[in-house]
Amino acid sequence: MEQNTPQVFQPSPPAGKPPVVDKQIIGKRRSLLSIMVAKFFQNKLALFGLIILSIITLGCIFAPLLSPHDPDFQDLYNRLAPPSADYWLGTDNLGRDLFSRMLHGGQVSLYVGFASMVGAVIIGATVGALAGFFGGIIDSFLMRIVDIIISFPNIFLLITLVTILSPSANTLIMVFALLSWTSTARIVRGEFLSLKNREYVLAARTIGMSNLRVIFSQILPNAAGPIIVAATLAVGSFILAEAALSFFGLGVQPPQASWGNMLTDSRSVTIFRTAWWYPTFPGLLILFTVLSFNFIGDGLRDALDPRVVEK
Amino acid sequence: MINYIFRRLLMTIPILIGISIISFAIMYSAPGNPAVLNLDPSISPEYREAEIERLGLNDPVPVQYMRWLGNVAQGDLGHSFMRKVPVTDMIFERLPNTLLLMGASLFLAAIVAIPIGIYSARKPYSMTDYAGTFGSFVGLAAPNFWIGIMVIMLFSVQLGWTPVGGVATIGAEFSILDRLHHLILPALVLATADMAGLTRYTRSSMLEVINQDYIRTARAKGFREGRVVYKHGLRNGLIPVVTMFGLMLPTLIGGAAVVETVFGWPGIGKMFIDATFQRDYPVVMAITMFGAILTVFGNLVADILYAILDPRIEY
Amino acid sequence: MKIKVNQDPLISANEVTDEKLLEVKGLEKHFPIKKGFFQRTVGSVKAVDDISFYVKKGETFGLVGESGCGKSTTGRTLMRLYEPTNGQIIFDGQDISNLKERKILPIRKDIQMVFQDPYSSLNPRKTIKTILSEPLQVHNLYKGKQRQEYIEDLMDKVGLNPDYVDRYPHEFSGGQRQRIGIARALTLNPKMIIGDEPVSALDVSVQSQILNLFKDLQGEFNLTYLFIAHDLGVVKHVSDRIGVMYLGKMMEIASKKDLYNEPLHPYTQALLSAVPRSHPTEVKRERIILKGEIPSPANPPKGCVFHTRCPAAMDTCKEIVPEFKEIKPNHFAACHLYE
Amino acid sequence: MGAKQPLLEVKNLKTYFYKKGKPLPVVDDVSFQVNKGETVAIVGESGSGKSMTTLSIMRLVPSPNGKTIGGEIVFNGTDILKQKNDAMYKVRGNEIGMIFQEPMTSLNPVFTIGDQITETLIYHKKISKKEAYKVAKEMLELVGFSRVDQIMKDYPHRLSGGMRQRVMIAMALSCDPKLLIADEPTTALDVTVQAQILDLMRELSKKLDSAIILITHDLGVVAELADRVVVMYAGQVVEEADIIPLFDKPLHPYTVGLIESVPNVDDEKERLLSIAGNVPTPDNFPSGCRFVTRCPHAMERCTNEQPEIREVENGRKVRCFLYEEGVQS
Amino acid sequence: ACGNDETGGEAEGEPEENPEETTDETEDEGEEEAAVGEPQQGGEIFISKSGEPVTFNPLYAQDTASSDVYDLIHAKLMTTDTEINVIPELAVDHPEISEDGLTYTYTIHEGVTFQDGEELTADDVKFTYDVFIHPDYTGPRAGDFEFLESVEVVDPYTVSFHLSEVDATFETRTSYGILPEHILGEVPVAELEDYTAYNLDAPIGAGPFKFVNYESGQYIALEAHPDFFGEGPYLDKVTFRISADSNAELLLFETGEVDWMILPPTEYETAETYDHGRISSVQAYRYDFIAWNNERPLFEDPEVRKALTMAINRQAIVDSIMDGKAEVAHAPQSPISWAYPDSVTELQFDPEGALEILNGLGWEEGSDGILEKDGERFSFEILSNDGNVVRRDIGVIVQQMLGDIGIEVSPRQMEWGAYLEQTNTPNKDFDATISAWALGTDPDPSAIWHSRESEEGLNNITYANDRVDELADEQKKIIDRDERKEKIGELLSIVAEEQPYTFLYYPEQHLLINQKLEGVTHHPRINSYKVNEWYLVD
Ligand SMILES: Nc1ncnc2c1ncn2[C@@H]1O[C@H](COP(=O)(O)OP(=O)(O)OP(=O)(O)O)[C@@H](O)[C@H]1O
Ligand SMILES: Nc1ncnc2c1ncn2[C@@H]1O[C@H](COP(=O)(O)OP(=O)(O)OP(=O)(O)O)[C@@H](O)[C@H]1O
Ligand SMILES: [Mg+2]
Ligand SMILES: [Mg+2]
Repeated sequence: MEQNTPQVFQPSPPAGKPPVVDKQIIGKRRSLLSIMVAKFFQNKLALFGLIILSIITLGCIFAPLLSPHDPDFQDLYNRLAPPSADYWLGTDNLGRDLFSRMLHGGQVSLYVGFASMVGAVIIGATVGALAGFFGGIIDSFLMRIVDIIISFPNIFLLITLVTILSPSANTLIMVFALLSWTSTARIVRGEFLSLKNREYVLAARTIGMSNLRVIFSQILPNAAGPIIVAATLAVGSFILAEAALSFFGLGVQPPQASWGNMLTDSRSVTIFRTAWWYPTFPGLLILFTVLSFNFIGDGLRDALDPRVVEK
Repeated sequence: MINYIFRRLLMTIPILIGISIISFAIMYSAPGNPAVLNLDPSISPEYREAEIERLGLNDPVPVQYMRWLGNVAQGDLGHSFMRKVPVTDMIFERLPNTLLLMGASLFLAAIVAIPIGIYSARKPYSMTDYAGTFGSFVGLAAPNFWIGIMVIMLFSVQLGWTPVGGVATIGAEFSILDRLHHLILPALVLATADMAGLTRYTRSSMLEVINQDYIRTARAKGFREGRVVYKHGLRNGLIPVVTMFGLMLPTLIGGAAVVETVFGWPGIGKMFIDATFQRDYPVVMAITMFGAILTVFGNLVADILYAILDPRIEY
Repeated sequence: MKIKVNQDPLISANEVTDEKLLEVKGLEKHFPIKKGFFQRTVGSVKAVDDISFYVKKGETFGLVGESGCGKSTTGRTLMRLYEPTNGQIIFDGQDISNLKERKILPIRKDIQMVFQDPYSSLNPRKTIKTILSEPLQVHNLYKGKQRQEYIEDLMDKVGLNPDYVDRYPHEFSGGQRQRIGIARALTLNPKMIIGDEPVSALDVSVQSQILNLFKDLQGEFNLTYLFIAHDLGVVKHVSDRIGVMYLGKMMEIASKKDLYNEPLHPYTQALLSAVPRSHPTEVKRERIILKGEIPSPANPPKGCVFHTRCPAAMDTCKEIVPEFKEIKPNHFAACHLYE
Repeated sequence: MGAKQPLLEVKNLKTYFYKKGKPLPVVDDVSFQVNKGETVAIVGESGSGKSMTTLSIMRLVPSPNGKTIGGEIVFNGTDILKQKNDAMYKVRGNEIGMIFQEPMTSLNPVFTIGDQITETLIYHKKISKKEAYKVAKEMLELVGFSRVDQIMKDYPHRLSGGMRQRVMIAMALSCDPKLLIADEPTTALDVTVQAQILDLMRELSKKLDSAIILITHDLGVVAELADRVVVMYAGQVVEEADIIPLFDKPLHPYTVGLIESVPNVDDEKERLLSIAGNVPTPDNFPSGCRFVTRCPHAMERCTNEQPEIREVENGRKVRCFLYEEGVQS
Repeated sequence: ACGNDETGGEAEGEPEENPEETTDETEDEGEEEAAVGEPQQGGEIFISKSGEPVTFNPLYAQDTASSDVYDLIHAKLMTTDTEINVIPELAVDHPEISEDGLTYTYTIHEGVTFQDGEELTADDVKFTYDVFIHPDYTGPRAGDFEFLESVEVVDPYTVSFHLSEVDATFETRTSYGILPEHILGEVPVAELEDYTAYNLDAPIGAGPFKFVNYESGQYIALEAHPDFFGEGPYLDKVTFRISADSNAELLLFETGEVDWMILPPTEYETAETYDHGRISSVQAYRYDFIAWNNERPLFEDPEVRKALTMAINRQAIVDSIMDGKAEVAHAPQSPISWAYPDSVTELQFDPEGALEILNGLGWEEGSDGILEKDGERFSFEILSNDGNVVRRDIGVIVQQMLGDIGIEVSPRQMEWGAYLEQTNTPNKDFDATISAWALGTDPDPSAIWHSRESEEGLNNITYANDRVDELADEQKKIIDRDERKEKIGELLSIVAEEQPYTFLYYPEQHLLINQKLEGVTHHPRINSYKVNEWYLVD
């Protein structure tokens, strides 16, 4: 056998100096981020969502600069005025400029959406991480709490809690966060259950890393994809929830505008018929914002899918 | 299996007790006294005192809770503070309506969402897929009450196809057709959000299944695409979808409250909202507990369905 | 401090001494089986059940066995990634089986692990630099520029271009990733490396690169290996002594020559006979086809765990657990045939 | 194995994947032939295009990204690539059976073993359920099951990997295919189980006289089973030979490396030979010889020019400039 | 008492009618009826209804959702006309009042039958009123009959009420539906409240319509009582249709599914476009106001309160929010009422004047533009209940108007239950509220303005004026209407002068009625008023 082999191969050089073998690398140089960004931008709907949302968000952030009117100024003799050069999107039932109110209301709606999301994600991620990582009694205990919370008809807790705490943007945020961390917790727990046995986590433990560091520096970043996706979708759902609570008079309180209470205020057959702009614009704004969040979430789901990167 | 179900049911008891304690505590810490709320303000203070005493509201909350719990254990949900009739009667009067609405909406969601989801998964990133995605997200993004008013204005008022509200034509003989006629719009509106969720869910579940090895096996066995997708794929793809139904139940209750209000549908959702505002504690407690049971039950059904549909799960 | 470089590279690999670096006595690892809502323990998986062996300083001890027989669990328990249920692990003269979490830290420096899956053993969100500097960070070794140099040196040693230090794992091939995994195991300058099937996932041509690298590094860093694999060819190639596991138990331990030339245990014999020939003209080995399936470790057979599939099973095998003992000099087996 | 009647001829097969419009030549100009009753092994490293070649034969290349864009696949006298889709439904599972690498996931988890085997039979052979049931039981016995009635009612998750792989074989063979494609049928299995399966396949191929295309990267498996070997590298066939000459005297430098780098139980090598570097990926193939980056014999020419595959000995083909003038014995 | 009825928080209130105030659009049903001619027999109508009734027993109900229905079922001794004068119904005439004012004797119509055919006699009247004074009575009305000692059947058609003290309001209290003794006579009084067999399932009275059935959340069906003692009823069937939402009500009217509804002012414009409907408007028997918590230092001084009123452009509020469909109010009584004083102080919108007053009191503009005095800023919170769009908007407008003279107002809405708890006695924890009183049949103002009512009663702003207390006590004992009016008038004038409330306006109530439905009298307080006179035309 030896003889049959053409002596074309040098055995690797003897020990002591392993050669630098791999001059070339797999594929082109692309960072994780650039892959994700590229994947995200491939998704037309996600891109569309991002653009729309950016416009809306910027509009709301710069509301004080962009608003042609004081959002609270009542032009009582120009109530429910149709869109005009002065009032671009018309006025509401107290003669306030709809466009200005929409921008300012957006600040509130987006604030409620984002802040609730941040709260829910922080609680959810922490609980989920602890439950998933440590398992056992800690897991059982935390998951029972989750069971209890999700078994409540949400609307009950929403209404009673908001009443107890009296409705305001911050109350809503607190209540939303307190009620909706459970889904994030479940997602994170699931991720942790699967990630904690990944070999790189074991490897981190073999080098003597502390549990806390393993959780936060090794596992959590890899669970980020689903968390981000859930978070994105949650922002939209909170904006909708604020609108739904407004329907029961428990949303953000006037004169503070929010898209939800604007939409609720316009809930009258007469306004629908004679001042279509009043329900239509806030409605469309909610629609487009939530839609954008969903599209973006969907796009992120694909873009952040770890399988795309790992294999 | 029976054993498992039994154990799961047993496990729900502490959860339900936990829920009842928390609800009770939250409810009683809400400002507003039911006795005051429901009385004509010109009523004499003596009467108001007597009423508060009669409703047992002067006792410490734990005492009230234990009394409530004791009564519930004997099947007595108490009397409504507001309407003075037994809560059980009130709920059973309305429950069928809510269940009908929820059932119809689940059904609608399923028959619309699942085919769209499957189609989207078969042709991902096609025009139809995008249209389905877009459509379902619009359903998800539009507030229920807004859609509600829109469809009433369009279908009931403008086109005159459906009644404006209610469960049945008043005074008419009971007829299934009449019921359906009243049911269609509210069920549709209630279904929008779930439809959207379900479409997305079906799509991703089916997409995942379609990339499985056993689908490749089925193709390699020479089966036509239809058989591959609908026989070999669907059964697997629908397992998580079907179980989602169980989990959708509780969220429907919240939506039902809005839809019932908009459509004048006499169900417990609307009653629940009213009771909350009126601090009609026995009613609120009863419906909360009902919702919790429905949720726990939904979870249980989801798990059982899972086990039935997926032979890999064994108890 | 530079990496210790073997002064004379030509004195290659195994300077096997008689000193036992690692000794395992009666090690057991049972996983509880939890069931239902209450998470009651209804039984246990005896993943590792009373095994004993030792590894001498500088040698390579191979561990083979079929899937699920407890090889990985053994490796991980030795690393104290799992708490041992029973038994002693004596490393470098110290019993580490009951050490408190904090006391293990210094030991972790001395035993490192290389994992099977080159894809999941590297954190996809960290650059090579981070992956390699984490151990140093945890143990507070080297700083700044020194650390950088150390890492680059290490990469060079395992045959990776140090220029790639800022790249992410997904930018490397399987073989290259496994080199990174090896480099990570080497950062702390361990005395012993446990390789849990480190080449099973690699293509043959790459596998040989890595096997060679293992050999080279052993000489250079004076390493002791516990090498886990299911490929008998690979195990034979790298090991000095080999242990054969079946269903959580050690069946046989011998030097590789003894084991391959005269396997004592019927299971080892069957295992060896199942290896496909390496050349088509080779005379076909007489196959010992094992009947039946591997029993579940949750419910292992009574007596000798192999008796359900053993071609030479006797009545005693069904009842009495055979003792694991030295049958020939330095050749251990657990089988009633040799009583 | 008497007269060599070609059953399947693959000629200049090209299957490309398209990524953002850019073609990736994952199977590039592959030709080989399978005769009746013969076992042909395709070996090569991961990603070399082995599976794609066979999926092209089945016309199951994942669309719309993958596409067979050229060549011919003549099976039983007709070019499969020119046939209508409908005709393929009769070929797949019926005339060509296929087994996949992953026994754990290749069976549908929600149907019983019996359902899955009989479904194919009823579908292709148009026989009654009862008959199909009988045939299925026979097939299961054939692949070595003892409690067949029990197995028929079981779901896949209750079977071990080896058992599932045997079920897959039974299923693939149930319609008496003329050709069985086995894509790494033993890779996921333990040696003892692998030995069982290999024995089984050998026996069955004799008994049923089906031709087999065996895909593997394990040369041991090849040595056990194959009559002829096709070596693939980076989407191309680099060498094709009968089994014994190939092992005795591999020609292509890649084949040489492949054979020499395997540690085996029988001989003692202090060091293994190894091929430096990695398999290039399809988006990164060298423009000349695809092995050039790793070849110890690489010449100037190899970088610039693609060698053609040519016959250098009787029935032996190699794609390398070293053998342009034939092999010096 | 000033039967204040602060229901549900919606600006629904109780309607009334005032011929002088009738606005242009208003079609006065009373007049029109005569013009059209003979009422026709037969037909069915649907009345839209937003609340769920609690009981059909008038002795226990306290909500309009219930009384709207049982007003059709039960007949009562007295009722009121559209000018809130007490008029006889079952009684043949006003009662005979004894010299000492302690005995009221009523004669009732003969041949009146309950809907089950039994005759209604003085025994039934006695039975009904005995329940109120029975010690076991659990209903809310015991207080109304504090001075009723006994009821005596003089003969089958004559009944006397004996009082222990003179009570000028007593006649108005004899307007509770008469219960049938032959059905309820055996039921212990203690159990009467929960006796659903009668209260919900089968109420029987002597009113024009007979109860048929009630589907919770859906409808209450009634049919004609052919032997009704008065005029009519002309309609065969009346069905109350329960809706949850005012949009739905309007749309139901639009599609012809209801024939009669209370029209929210916000939908007025739409209703005007309906060919098949007409709008009837009257000034509702209520007034809307901003209450200043007199206990808070900011509002202690009547001058300050006056200034606040002057700074609020109430006409603008009426013109904008109420679309002009209300009248600015100046006193805590409806102009419709006979008790309304002949003259009251009317404060006009005068922000400069207001500022002057405030400056005079030491309130000066601070650095941030807000008025300051002794380092304290003129800043307060104004509460209203959520769900009430009008009050919310008023809050916002007031914020802007007072902001113009340097007063900082933060409007806040609260959920109804929480709002009541916080603002009512005994908590009284608020600066100001926007609210409304629906007025009772009797103009007695003491329940709101007497200082003793600030502990547990309705005087949650802790208004205290000795003269007012005195007048409140006196007027109660004066049976003569003119004399009584004088006392009440003086009281109201003092209150109007001191402005413990800023009286906002008297809103109009609108009804939307199907063109085919005739004979409807739009009563400012009673929704189901004289339904027996309603009839359909083709
Ligand atoms: N964390 C765990 N919990 C419960 N059971 C476990 C766990 N880890 C391993 N096991 C079980 O222990 C047994 C031994 O597993 P182990 O992973 O050690 O086998 P192995 O020899 O490494 O197999 P392979 O060759 O497949 O890697 C198996 O039956 C496995 O299912
Ligand atoms: N769906 C796909 N999209 C894009 N590229 C693909 C796809 N499937 C396979 N490829 C590429 O085609 C090439 C050939 O793949 P193939 O599966 O035929 O390799 P293989 O030889 O079977 O490898 P293995 O031994 O790993 O199974 C690989 O480079 C792979 O990356
Ligand atoms: Mg393992
Ligand atoms: Mg393959």
